[in-house]
Amino acid sequence: MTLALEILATVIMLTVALGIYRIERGPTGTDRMLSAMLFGTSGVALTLVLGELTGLHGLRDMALVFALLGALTAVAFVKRAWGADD
Amino acid sequence: MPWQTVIDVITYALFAASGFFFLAGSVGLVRFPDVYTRLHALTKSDNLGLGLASTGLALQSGSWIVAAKLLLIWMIVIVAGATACYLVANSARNSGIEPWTGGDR
Amino acid sequence: MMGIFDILLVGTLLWIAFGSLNENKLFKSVVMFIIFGLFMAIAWIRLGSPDVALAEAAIGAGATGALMLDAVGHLRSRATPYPTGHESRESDDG
Amino acid sequence: MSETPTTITPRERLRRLPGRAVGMLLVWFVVTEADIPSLVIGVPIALAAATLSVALQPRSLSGVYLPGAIRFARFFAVNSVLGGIDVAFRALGPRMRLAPAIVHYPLRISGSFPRVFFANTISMLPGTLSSRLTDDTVEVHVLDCTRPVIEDLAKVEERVADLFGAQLSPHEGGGVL
Repeated sequence: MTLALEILATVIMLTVALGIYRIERGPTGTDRMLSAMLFGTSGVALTLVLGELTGLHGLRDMALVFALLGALTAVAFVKRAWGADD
Repeated sequence: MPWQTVIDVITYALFAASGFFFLAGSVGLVRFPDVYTRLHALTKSDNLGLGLASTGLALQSGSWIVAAKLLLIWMIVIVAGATACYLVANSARNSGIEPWTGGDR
Repeated sequence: MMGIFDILLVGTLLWIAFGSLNENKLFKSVVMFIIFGLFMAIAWIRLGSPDVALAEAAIGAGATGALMLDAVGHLRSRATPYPTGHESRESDDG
Repeated sequence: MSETPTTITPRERLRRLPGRAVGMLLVWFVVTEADIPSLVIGVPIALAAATLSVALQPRSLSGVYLPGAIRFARFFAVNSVLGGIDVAFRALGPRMRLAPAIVHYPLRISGSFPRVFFANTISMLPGTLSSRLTDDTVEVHVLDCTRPVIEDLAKVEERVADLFGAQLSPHEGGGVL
């Protein structure tokens, strides 16, 4: 089971590295923000998997923080910084 | 077949599917042509990937309360994701970003 | 297997760090900074300190990220009416 | 169920308090992973949160109809999996089969909360993404306009109405922009 968890963590990390391409390319600020939202979800999954792997069960609380932060950043972006990159 | 083996096999399948959907979400984010189609890839594929991974972890944990907590985390991600997705799509519409409609690709 | 994970994590972190510094596009730097916070939190987990990771995620990525997005928005709304930035000094003081 | 949302009376707020408090306490219990000593803090916090949430509630929410909720949960689980599979194969296929369009869908359910809930549900289901919610229509971005989108949306709307225990009139109108 440990190996399966490690492979899953590596795959998620790989997809994240793939997503950074979208921040580099743009073209608009919205596209860049989408990658940040993607990493919110991937961050939750990664934290849960690492928590199971290392036996640190407090990491489930951290996954909750990640989940809430994704929404917070999206709202801050839409309300405050919309169109800042045009 | 012992019970633990059955659970392990199901968990492997869930993890494999979860990795597949995370990969598909990122590939969609890179390949899709405009903001709206990328949002599709982001909300659906990634939330499903997270759901499958947390189901697998819940099976492995073997405790009801942990399974409930993982379900709660997933539900929070879904609600937050759907709301954020609507906000971004709505702002994009209001600021006049036109959806891509086929053609040059 | 975790060796590959760690190499990917460090590589990604360095890439994001350079991306957030070495860029004249302000908004891109801010997004890179937010993502840097998220990945630094993952790195803290790998280093075995979940408490620091929690603080990093909440403060580094969340609060500072939202403040910086706000700041970028303000900069833009300031910048639009005064394209050059020189003539605006009197009207700002008065 | 077709009355417009009205302001909520203090008595109604008070009536909702116990249920809300039990819900908050349940969330606390799950988040702390059944840590009994932490209830010393958890019970007052849950009560305070319930009071605050009832006091700040702007309008009357529609009540949830339990059998409908179970049907909705099943429908949502199956269809969100289908939605993920659908978008995954579109992204990974050698030729991306995309035919995006904006569709206007006239809403039949009433009440602000059910409508917002419906708009958010749309975003999680195969090939649809709500992009604007106005007084009586919702604007949906669809990935593939060759599919019978309006019929699918009507089905989803019936499920959401069932969740809130409402009946809908037969569907008419709407179309691709």
